[in-house]
Amino acid sequence: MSAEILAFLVLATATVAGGVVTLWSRYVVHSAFGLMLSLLGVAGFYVLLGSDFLAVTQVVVYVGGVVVLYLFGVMLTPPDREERSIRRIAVAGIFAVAALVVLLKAVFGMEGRWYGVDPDRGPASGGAVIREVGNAFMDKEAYLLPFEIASVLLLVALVGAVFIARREGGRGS
Amino acid sequence: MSPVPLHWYLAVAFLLFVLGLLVVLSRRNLIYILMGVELILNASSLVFVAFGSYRGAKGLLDGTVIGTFIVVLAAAEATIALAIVLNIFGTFHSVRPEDPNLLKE
Amino acid sequence: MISALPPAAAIFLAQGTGGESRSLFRDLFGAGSGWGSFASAVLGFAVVFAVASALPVLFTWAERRVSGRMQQRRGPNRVGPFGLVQAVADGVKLMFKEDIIPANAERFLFALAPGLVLAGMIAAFALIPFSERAIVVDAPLGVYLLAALLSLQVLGVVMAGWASNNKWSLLGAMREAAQMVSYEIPMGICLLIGVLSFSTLSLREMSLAQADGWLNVGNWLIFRNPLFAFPAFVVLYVALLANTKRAPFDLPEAESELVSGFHTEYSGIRFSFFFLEEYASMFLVSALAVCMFLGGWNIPFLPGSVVTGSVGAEILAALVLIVKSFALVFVMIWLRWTLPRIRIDQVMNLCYKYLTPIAFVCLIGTCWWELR
Amino acid sequence: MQGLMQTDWGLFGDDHLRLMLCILLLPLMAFAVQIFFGAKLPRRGDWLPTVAMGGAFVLALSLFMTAVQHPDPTLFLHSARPPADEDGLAWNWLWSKGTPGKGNFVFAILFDNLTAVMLLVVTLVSFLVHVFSMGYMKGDPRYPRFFAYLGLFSFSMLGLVLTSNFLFLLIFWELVGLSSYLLIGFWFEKPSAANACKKAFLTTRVGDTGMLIGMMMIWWNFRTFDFVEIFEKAGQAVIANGGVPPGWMTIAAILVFMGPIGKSAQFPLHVWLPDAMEGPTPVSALIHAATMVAAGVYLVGRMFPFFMFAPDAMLVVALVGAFTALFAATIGITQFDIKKVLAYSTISQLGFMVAALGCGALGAGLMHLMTHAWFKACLFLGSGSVIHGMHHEQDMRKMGGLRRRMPITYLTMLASTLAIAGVPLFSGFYSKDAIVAATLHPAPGYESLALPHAGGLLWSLPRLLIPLAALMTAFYMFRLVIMTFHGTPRSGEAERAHESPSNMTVPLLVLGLLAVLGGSPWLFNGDFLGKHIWFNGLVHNPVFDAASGIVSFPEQVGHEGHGWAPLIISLVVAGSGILLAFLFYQWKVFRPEKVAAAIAPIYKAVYNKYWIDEFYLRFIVRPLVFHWNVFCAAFDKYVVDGVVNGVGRTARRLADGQGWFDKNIVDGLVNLAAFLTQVFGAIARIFQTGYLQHYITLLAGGATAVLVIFYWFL
Repeated sequence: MSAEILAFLVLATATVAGGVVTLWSRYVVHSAFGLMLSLLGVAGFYVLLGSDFLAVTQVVVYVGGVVVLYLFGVMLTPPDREERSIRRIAVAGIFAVAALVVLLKAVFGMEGRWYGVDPDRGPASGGAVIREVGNAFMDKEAYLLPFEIASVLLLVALVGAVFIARREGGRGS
Repeated sequence: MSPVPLHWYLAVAFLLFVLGLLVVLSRRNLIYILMGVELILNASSLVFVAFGSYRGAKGLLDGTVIGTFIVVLAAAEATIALAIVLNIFGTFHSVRPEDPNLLKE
Repeated sequence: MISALPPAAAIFLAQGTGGESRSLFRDLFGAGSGWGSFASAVLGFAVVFAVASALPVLFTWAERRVSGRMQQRRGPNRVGPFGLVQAVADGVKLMFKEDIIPANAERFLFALAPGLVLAGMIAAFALIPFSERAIVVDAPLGVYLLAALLSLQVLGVVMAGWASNNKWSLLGAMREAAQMVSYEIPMGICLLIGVLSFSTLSLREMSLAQADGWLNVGNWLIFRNPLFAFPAFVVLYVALLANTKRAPFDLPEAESELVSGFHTEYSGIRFSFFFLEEYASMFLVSALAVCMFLGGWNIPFLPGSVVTGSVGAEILAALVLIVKSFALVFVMIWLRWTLPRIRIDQVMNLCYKYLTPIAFVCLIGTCWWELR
Repeated sequence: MQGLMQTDWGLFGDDHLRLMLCILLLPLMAFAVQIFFGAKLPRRGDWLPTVAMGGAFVLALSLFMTAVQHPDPTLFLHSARPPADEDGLAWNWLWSKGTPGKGNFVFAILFDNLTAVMLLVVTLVSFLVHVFSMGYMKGDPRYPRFFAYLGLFSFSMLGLVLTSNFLFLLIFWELVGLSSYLLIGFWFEKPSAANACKKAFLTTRVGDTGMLIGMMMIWWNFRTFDFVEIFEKAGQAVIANGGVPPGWMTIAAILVFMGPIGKSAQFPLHVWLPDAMEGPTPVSALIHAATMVAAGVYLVGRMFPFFMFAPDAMLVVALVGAFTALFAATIGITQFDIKKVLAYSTISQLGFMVAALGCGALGAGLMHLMTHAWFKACLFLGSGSVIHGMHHEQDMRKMGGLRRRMPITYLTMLASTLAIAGVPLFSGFYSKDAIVAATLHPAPGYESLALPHAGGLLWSLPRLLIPLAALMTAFYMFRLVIMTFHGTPRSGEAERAHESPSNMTVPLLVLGLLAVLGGSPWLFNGDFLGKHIWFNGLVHNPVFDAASGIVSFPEQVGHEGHGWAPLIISLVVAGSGILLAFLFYQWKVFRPEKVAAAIAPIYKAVYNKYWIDEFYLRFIVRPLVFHWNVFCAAFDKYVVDGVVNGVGRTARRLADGQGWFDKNIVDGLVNLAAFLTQVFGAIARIFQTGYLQHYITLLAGGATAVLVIFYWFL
């Protein structure tokens, strides 16, 4: 067992465990921390896959930003200790498991249709160099347009969030 | 030293996706639902990066870029969605998705 | 032991992002993936943990002495020469004190939080280039990774505040979170100025690039681009001050209001983790500012070759960096005992209405400066 | 563009037509802007129509000079109609036939010397009235609207003058009537003004009805409204009838003449004009002295070649004109309201013109139109100035001695009075002299037709009436001047009267100058006495060639003079009229009151305007209204109600059938649609729970199903 496989197993455990906690916990805060664990695990996966930049972005934006936002959201709403409804989860589970089965079948039944992907070759060696990622963002031939659209999206989200949040006579009125 | 097969990553991503889906479907709190959406987004991003990485350097670059866009999207989504949730709470004093029903009937 | 897990994972993470980098420990264990890097990660963790634990001990003594001077009293001077061992004694005392967990606390999170807080700190230490080769991990993403690790602390603090099941703790934690998330904006922009100027994210390459100017200071960022980098440095310093919850930005643990903020319920070894983190982060952010703006390990007026080459030279370089960082830490202590605490709205005003616009102006100005 | 203006006028071309279009459109533009934005413009927009009219005047003057200076002007420019390919500045309104030109309603410009004279008169008087109104109407609450109406009137009048088509002439004719209605009733708060404008509109409409019938007769026979074509067809019709004009043409001419009777206030439709003095005085000057009332004279002049085919109709014209001239003059002697005197004077002078036309003197009639425009506009504006200075006091008995207080007004009015009285070397002298000459030698038909001189002794009536009217004119005009300006003030207002501001006196001075010089041949050829009827050189009488059937307008050679008889008659009547006026009113040798008492019944009749208004009211208006009411009531009861009830019954039967259809078939369909909607809605409602998560579940299930189908079945 190589270090990589060990790391993978540890991260997989963390990721799935975080997801389960998110699903199963009785406190929203626990769920948020479970989400955090899961996101950190995904960041680890990115490292293993060679995408350092994305891993760090994941940590900065998701763990340092989005999860904190959720925590704020949790703190600003009343404690909600809802009972876990087995029935609801079971009903949803039918769909979810069906989806899982179909997805797995879709992937594992994909003989000869991998489009250049070699599932046994391993991650790309050397990883994604940050300079190349930056060039890809700024390349007219590559991702410049989506990049600009994303920047506009962020601006819109910023303005929109401010606008929604500053609504007159909000809670308590 | 054998590398980790791609299918392992995919399996984890699918599991994560299904967990997110379950959260979205079964929880009765808007904040939970948003968290489930985050899980789903992460799962899809992971699939992108994993496939990209197993295609080689160029594929990894594309996977990284798409993953970055998903992160951006998720950040914007979380911001707006949480603002809306807080507004809903301010109006209806509830974060249950079924409570804002002024338009119903 | 749960508390120790996250730091180790963080080091591993940092190590994993190393890529094709050069570092002392990688050289020792033979670079590459696999068990070698794991072993180097373990060793790196050990070294960094040692450094990161030792420095706060020194700083607590220094703070007490400096504050004593400023308040016209002596400060600790009984244990050891000049009272130097006083801090060690305090640490030992803390370790052997009873570790109290409140009855209604979330035990797991309560235990995890200090480790999480410390994890980011320790991992961040691995990224500081003490000299050209004395660096645990020379990540290509250096500064970016550092910022990510700093932002991780917020979660630990919120976790601690919530797990304590104490209103003061929770309030302090939320204040902390709001303050840190806000001040990450000017901080990130100022860090971006350094990145722009040197066209690299690596702190080691930044330090290298600042060698050999006029009198060996001309290439330091604040002198190279005095018009914009110097204000940016000031902004960064203020933002880092807020990020480390130091006075006058110490609202999260304002004694007079919140007893002790998010770590009110902590005691013993877990409290020492927070304590450690606070003082270690003072050094960390100072070192970050030094590496980016103040020439890193380079000595003024001496040629850059003095601090490269032999092992002795590298130790000298490390000492230079530490001295420069100490200077900044001293300013922090000085400020703490000089300025009164400011209100939360003033904190936010300062961040959004002054520091962020100034930082943006500096960023645009630097763009012009570099393209000029 | 060639073909449009292929005339022997080398310099007359496309640009001139554009100028005419500009003249027409400038006031329209001013009106459009003024009516909507006038109140928001600086100075409430009065400068806009004024400047527009000034521009139009300059353009008209240049056209007039072109027409006057040309050595050999052709009167009617036959080719001023649009060419076959409808290229050019003609606007095809209605096409009754596929071929262009003939019998179609085309708006085109017909420009001849008649038009040139009228354009000059209308634009100049209108411009001066605009300037005068700036002072006179100052402070009126509807000040901008007044200027807008003036613009509308000017546009209508210019269109009337410029059009080549009888139908468009009618349209502009009615537009003139409309704007006159608006302007007379401008102070509609006064009941008298509101009634006056209605009266003017309705009275002229009586004449217009006759004119419309005449137009229809012309259309019926000629299938065209184009003036030039009408004359051509008339000539051909005469040839076809064996050299004798068909009888209907006489009737048509008389009917068409009814329009001018109404518009030019001839007996018996003159009653509206004195009442129309309720309008603002500038309106009286513009409409009731210079332009609109002259439109009737202009129409007769325009249709003159047609009238010349019907000497009997010409006799009617001459008699109506001559009688009106005398009849109105007698009333004018007795009136005390300064504007009423001028109104009856206007009617009288219009009678002069009409009589001249009836006697076949086109040039004399139109020359008097022009000179009358100058001095009568001057008189009206002068009276406006007096009224302004007297603070809206119009009774001459309360005036007197204004000569010193209003010297400019006095001087200009005196000049105009001398002109209207026919004192030699003043403009009115030349035109009145020509009219007297024309009545002495009436030539009401084409010589080439050799028609019997119809009417016989009746033709001597104008010879008698016209000089008598001229004498009275001199008398009552000097009565007006003496009562107003001479002697001593007879009221407080007269003592406190003041001269008007310069924007009122300057138009007065201009018009006064024109009253002196405006008819003098000297102005045109530097000769004071040489060519008495010099105007005939400008406006040529038509000549009919019985052999070819062509009406032409040759330059006349025999217009140097007409002997001493008319000159002596003119001098005698003018001198005796003035002398009488001075005897009565200045030197008080005779007492007017005593004379009035001596002939009390006659005086009473004249003073009450021969009770014509009362006669109309008693014998026309009231019976008409009464019988009309009775008739309408009966009509309403039996016909309208019957129709309504019949329609109601029918509708009810239909509705019964439709109700059954509605109840069983339409409702059935509607209910079926509703039922189906309910069924589908009930099905759809199962999925429309309103619960977010149900939707997501469905979404996930659907996506899964798609994938299942995709991977297992495809």
